[in-house]
Amino acid sequence: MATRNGSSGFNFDLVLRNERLVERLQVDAPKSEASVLAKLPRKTGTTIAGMLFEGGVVLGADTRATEGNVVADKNCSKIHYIASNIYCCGAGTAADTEATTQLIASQMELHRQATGQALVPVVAAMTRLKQYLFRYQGYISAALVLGGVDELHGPSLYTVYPHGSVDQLPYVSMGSGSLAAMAVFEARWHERLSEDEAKRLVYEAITAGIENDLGSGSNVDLCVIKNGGKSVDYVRGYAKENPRPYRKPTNYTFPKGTTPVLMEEIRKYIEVKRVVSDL
Amino acid sequence: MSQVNPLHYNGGAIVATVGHECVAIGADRRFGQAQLTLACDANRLVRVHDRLVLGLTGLATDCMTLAERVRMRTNLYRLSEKREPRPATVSALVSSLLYERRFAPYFVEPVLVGLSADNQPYCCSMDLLGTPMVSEEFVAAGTCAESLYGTCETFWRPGLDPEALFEVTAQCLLAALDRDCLSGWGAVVYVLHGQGLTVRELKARMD
Amino acid sequence: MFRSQYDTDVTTFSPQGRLLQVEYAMEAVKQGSAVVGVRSSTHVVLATLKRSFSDLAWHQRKIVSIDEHIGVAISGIAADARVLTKRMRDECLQHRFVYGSAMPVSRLVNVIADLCQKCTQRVSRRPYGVGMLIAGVDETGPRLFQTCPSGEAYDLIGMALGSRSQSARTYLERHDEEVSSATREELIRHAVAALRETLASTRDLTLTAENCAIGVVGVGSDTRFHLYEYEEVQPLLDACSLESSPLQSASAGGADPPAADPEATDDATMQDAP
Amino acid sequence: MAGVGSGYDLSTTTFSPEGRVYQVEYAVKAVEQSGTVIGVRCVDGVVLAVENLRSTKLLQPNSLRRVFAVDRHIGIAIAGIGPDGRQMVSRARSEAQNFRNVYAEEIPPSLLAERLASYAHVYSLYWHVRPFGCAILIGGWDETSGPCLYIVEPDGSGYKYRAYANGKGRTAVRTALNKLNFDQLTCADAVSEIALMIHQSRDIAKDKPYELEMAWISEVCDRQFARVPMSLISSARQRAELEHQQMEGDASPGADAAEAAGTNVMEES
Amino acid sequence: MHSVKLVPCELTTEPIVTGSSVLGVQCADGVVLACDTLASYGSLARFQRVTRFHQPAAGVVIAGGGEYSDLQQLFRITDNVYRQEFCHEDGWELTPRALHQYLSRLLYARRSRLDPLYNTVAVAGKGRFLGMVDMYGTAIETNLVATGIGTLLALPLLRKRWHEGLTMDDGLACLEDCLRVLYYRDCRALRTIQVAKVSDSGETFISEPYDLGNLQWKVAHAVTEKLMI
Amino acid sequence: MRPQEDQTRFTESSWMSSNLGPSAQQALISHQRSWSPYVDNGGTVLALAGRDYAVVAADTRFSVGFSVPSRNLTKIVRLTDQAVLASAGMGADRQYLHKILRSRLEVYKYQHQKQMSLSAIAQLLSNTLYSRRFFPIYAFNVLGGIDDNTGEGFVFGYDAIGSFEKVKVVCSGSGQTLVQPVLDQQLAGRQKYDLPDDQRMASLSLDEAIELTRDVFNSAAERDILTGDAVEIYAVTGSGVRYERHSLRQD
Repeated sequence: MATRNGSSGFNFDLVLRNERLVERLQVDAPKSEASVLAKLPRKTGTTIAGMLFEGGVVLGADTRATEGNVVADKNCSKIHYIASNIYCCGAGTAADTEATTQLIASQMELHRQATGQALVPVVAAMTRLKQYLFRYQGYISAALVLGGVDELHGPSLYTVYPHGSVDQLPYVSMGSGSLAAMAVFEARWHERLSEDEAKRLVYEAITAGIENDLGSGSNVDLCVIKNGGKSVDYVRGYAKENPRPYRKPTNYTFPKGTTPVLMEEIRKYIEVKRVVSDL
Repeated sequence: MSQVNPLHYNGGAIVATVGHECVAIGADRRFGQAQLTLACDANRLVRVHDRLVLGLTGLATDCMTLAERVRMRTNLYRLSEKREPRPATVSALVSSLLYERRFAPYFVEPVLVGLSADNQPYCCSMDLLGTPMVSEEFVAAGTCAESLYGTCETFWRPGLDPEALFEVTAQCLLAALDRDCLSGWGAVVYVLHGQGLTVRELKARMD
Repeated sequence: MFRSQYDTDVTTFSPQGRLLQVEYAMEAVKQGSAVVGVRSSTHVVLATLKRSFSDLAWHQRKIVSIDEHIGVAISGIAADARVLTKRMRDECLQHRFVYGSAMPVSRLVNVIADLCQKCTQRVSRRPYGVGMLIAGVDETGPRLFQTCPSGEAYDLIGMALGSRSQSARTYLERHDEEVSSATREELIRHAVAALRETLASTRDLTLTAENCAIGVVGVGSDTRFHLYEYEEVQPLLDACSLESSPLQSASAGGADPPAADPEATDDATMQDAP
Repeated sequence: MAGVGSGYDLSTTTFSPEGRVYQVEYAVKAVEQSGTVIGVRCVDGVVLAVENLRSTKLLQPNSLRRVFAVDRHIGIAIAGIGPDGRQMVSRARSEAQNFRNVYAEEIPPSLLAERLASYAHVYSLYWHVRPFGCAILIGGWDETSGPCLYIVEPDGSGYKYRAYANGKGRTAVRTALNKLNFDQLTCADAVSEIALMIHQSRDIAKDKPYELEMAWISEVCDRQFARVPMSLISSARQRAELEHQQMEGDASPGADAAEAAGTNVMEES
Repeated sequence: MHSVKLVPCELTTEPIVTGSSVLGVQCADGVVLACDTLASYGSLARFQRVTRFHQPAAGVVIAGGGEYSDLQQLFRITDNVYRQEFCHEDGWELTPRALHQYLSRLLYARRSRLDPLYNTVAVAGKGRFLGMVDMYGTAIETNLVATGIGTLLALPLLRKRWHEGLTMDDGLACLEDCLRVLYYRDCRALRTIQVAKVSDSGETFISEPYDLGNLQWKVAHAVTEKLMI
Repeated sequence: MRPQEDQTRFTESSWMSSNLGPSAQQALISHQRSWSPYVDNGGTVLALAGRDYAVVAADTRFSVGFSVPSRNLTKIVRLTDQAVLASAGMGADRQYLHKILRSRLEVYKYQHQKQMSLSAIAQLLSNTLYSRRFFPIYAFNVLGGIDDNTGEGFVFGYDAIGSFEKVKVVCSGSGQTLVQPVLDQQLAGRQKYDLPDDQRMASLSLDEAIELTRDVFNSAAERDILTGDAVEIYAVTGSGVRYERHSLRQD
């Protein structure tokens, strides 16, 4: 529902305002502008990983989103739908991974209908992602692990970097916990992995990230795509090994009236024929 | 964060918590410019309709602009759909409004709470670029978000009834506000529950 | 004969190659009130006779704790002792700061010996007029050392310093086998007995809780140097006086002639810290 | 000795009319007061030995120290005033350390001797200090010339010796040292020789009981400083006492009374 | 505190020739250290057969990463410390823990003079002692040591495979696996490594540099076939 | 059919540096950055006092950037039987500070033949921190203990250069903003606006205080990535010091 005459994409109206605004605010505490704005958007420290196996691909991700050193979301989902046979894990700026994958997911659906294929080729999604990210020269900081199965090439696994470059490898990991995950892969990967072996390895890789990298934590989500892309097993919370270990046995009680109230207004719902809003 | 950050220039803090078939959202009342306090009756909580409240904190001018654009889009929605928008719909709307300005963002941290027709609570917060975070527990935004996370993490419990949810939310909000110099000066808590919407103005420190 | 010319500067050798000022400094040690140290295979005990230079005054402290595992009995000019003991404490703290473990007793003694020696080779200052019995326990077991103003240091199984300490030394030399195999209680009894030897029989001075202090350190539960004073020392003295009779007769009571023991040297300004 | 009591012998900065500095000579006298100290350079190493006089039975056996390690390949024995000697030892240790920091090699004993000599010499120049009352026997292993023995006297002079003795029994020992054949003498033999010499040099009646403290830098302990094993020392000492009694028996009494003029065994360094 | 250098001189504070990770594991019967024998000059594998181990005395071994000239200086300093102990001859033994404390004071003092030794040092000693000191002077006694990028790549693997009864041989196998992963992924790593073992009772063994062996490169042909961008 | 081109305009503004991908940003900054003598090793410390006890607690995580070289480095030192100190911030400065304080306490014991009192220790710590006013010790201290003549529990909160305050509850370190409001509400009763100030203090038993401490540390570990692994709790009472250790989240 474009409200402006036909323009779409990003809107840069406030660029100059924001620049001047930040400069004026910095008058008393001159901190480099980069660090102020860089810290604002929610970042996913993240450990994401993917691995090919005989006949399919496994994707894994942790579920922690951080704002600086504070955990904003303990169970956010980092494995995004691209198509029925393609999923994509995202690390970096949460908004970018979310929006980019949604944009390309919609393009893939249009592409599928336009070409009449039953399944979208994974390489198509990869190409759109990399071209999109390349166009924005890394400003859209989304580091993606793209996995899927199609009739064209069978199981495929790609990583797409924020600047638009792509790797195609049998096992990959991204995010701040990628080194921990990669260590697990390098230590135990071998050819012709079975599905269970691959799932186990990806689970252990993500867990290594969760335990050793402060930017990753909470649960492990796994997504297995196999037999030609027809069956997808996306398990949210495949492993929940970091519950809160202790809570005070005697609960905090706040009896009615603990908080002094100045004014109270109760507005009952009534059956309304005509919809009214006081905005 | 320091006052240099546009999100904290005018101050403000919002917390939203989920209870049993009810949801609460609390906000402070301060409007200021860095260390200066100009008003203590700022209203951050915008009622899209009686089962959906949108809280906006951050740069006051952007909050007002975003509130107006949401009002316009929801009115158009009502005209075309002839029904109230569901919470998830408004959350998607706000998210796309924010992400559209990815490279020149509104300095706003929205918090959206709603109650579906069958009283299922909906609670969501976003960062200034519109990353949706739907939570079944609680969300926080504003200058003392960290303190709010701390108090909610300790005091909140699942399955609270509207009265208990109000008390927990109020105490969490007040405890956090009392440790923050950019937010406070009064507080209000909305509780959405099956029967309606309860709005309570809290007695808070005015310093 | 020509002693008068060569005994004023510490940096002057006498024709016989002796440093008379250093020897006179050693005399200062003999003026101090008696201190005794004895060491067995498991413990080290220091026993000291405290002197008060007027009825109104408190008895002067003779045992100073240096670190958890080291204590020192001093004889001679008390003020000099204060300087040295403060330096010893700093050395122990520095060692603990750097190595995170207790300082070996012998290493501490060498530091003090070097300090004393430096004063015997320069005119700028007089030698320290104090002798010390350093008792401690470390990885090599219980150790007893003596330092002199000359910078000499001796590793001992027993020693006595101060006025009329010769009689105590004779006692210790006569009982050296018993001392080295003594248990903790026996060792304390030997120390007190040796200390009693130094009490000139004529001046009917007896060991009381007032004028006697005992320090004990050893392996096992005694690794922390413990100082018994005032009421704490009384039980130890009582225990000694009960069986003191057999020990008493054994020593021929051959105290050396009561040398005139001027009170002077020990009365250096030393404010007491009860 | 005209200088005694003439006022010319009160400071190192005063020459007597005959051109002698008496204070330094008195310092040398102080060296002769201590127990006998012997250093012997053998074919396979250097032995340093000291007769420690036990002033009291209360001393911890074998605890008296006059021989010290300076570096892994150098040891120092002190004749004379112990504390003065220890000052020289700590100076020697820092010299060795400094050399190693600069050249990453072990300091040649000759260079150490030279540096200690100049250190001691400085103390014989100024009025506000006094000369060292000790002589230093430096035994070490030089990479090129093998085992060597150097001596530093209180006046700051340094010499290289095949064997040297000082302290109480120096004259008797020096005459005995002359008789040794240094081209075949091994460290082990030297130990027993030294034990005998020290025992003979003592005047049984007058002298206090003594302990033998010996250390060597020899092939036995791969050219590093080490203490001579106590077993070796005590067996050497027993043999010495036996041999001494036999010689005492057949030789006319008072054989060693004559105060033969001690001639140090010099070697052109 | 030592007064900071008043003379306005610029002290080198960034490393030039550097050693990469050092790994260490405390086992039931002793401690094992391992690291490669590379000293990199930036990204150039400049010196490929250096030893980053040092044994100043029986029963203690130290190893370090970071600036190699500082590491050599550290080795010299530990030699001096043990030589002084030799000369003291007083029966007090500088235990591995005492050396660990000493090094932490040394590095802290240098850091406080803003003239740091740019190293992380691992200390392994008899009595199953394993400790680490970072370039700020923080002393850490732990059962697993991984310095530099090893903290990111090797520590996760070591933490997964470590257990109480681990023997030294198994421990060494663990370290070798980790060094293989480091060789794969750390571009400042080398396949020639050196190992040090210090048994509980103090026997010390420092190996000659040897090749890691059985490196897996099977993934290579998986890369070439499929690359179709 | 060519896909529609976005008319996006790039403005080469200073905005660029604020929006580079994380790795690029790191590269930009890393080689300009000269070596800093400081590093934040994270961690949270807390001290709270009751009528006759004081609780001092700290987590044991030692982190550098996003990695955790050690999960078990204590932040607490027992200075005397009645005073315990916990310090968050930089590990090396903490170890130095704790060693220095222990030495100073020994010297005090020699001079006065008794242990240093809590208030004397508080002043000593302040002086020690201020002595490094122009090269600060990067440690955020909380000191807790028993006042030796009244037997009442007290705690002291510090900044890095020694300004301190005698209070009943304080916390510091990376989890401070998370934990402090909870303690205010539960212990200091700061939200009881109707009550006068001196009646707001809750009186908790020692066990309740320890329960609260464990709970707030668990909350901190949930939300602060630099806090976790384990929490050490020292309970200082007239009769001595009780030590407890409980595990926290490891992620």
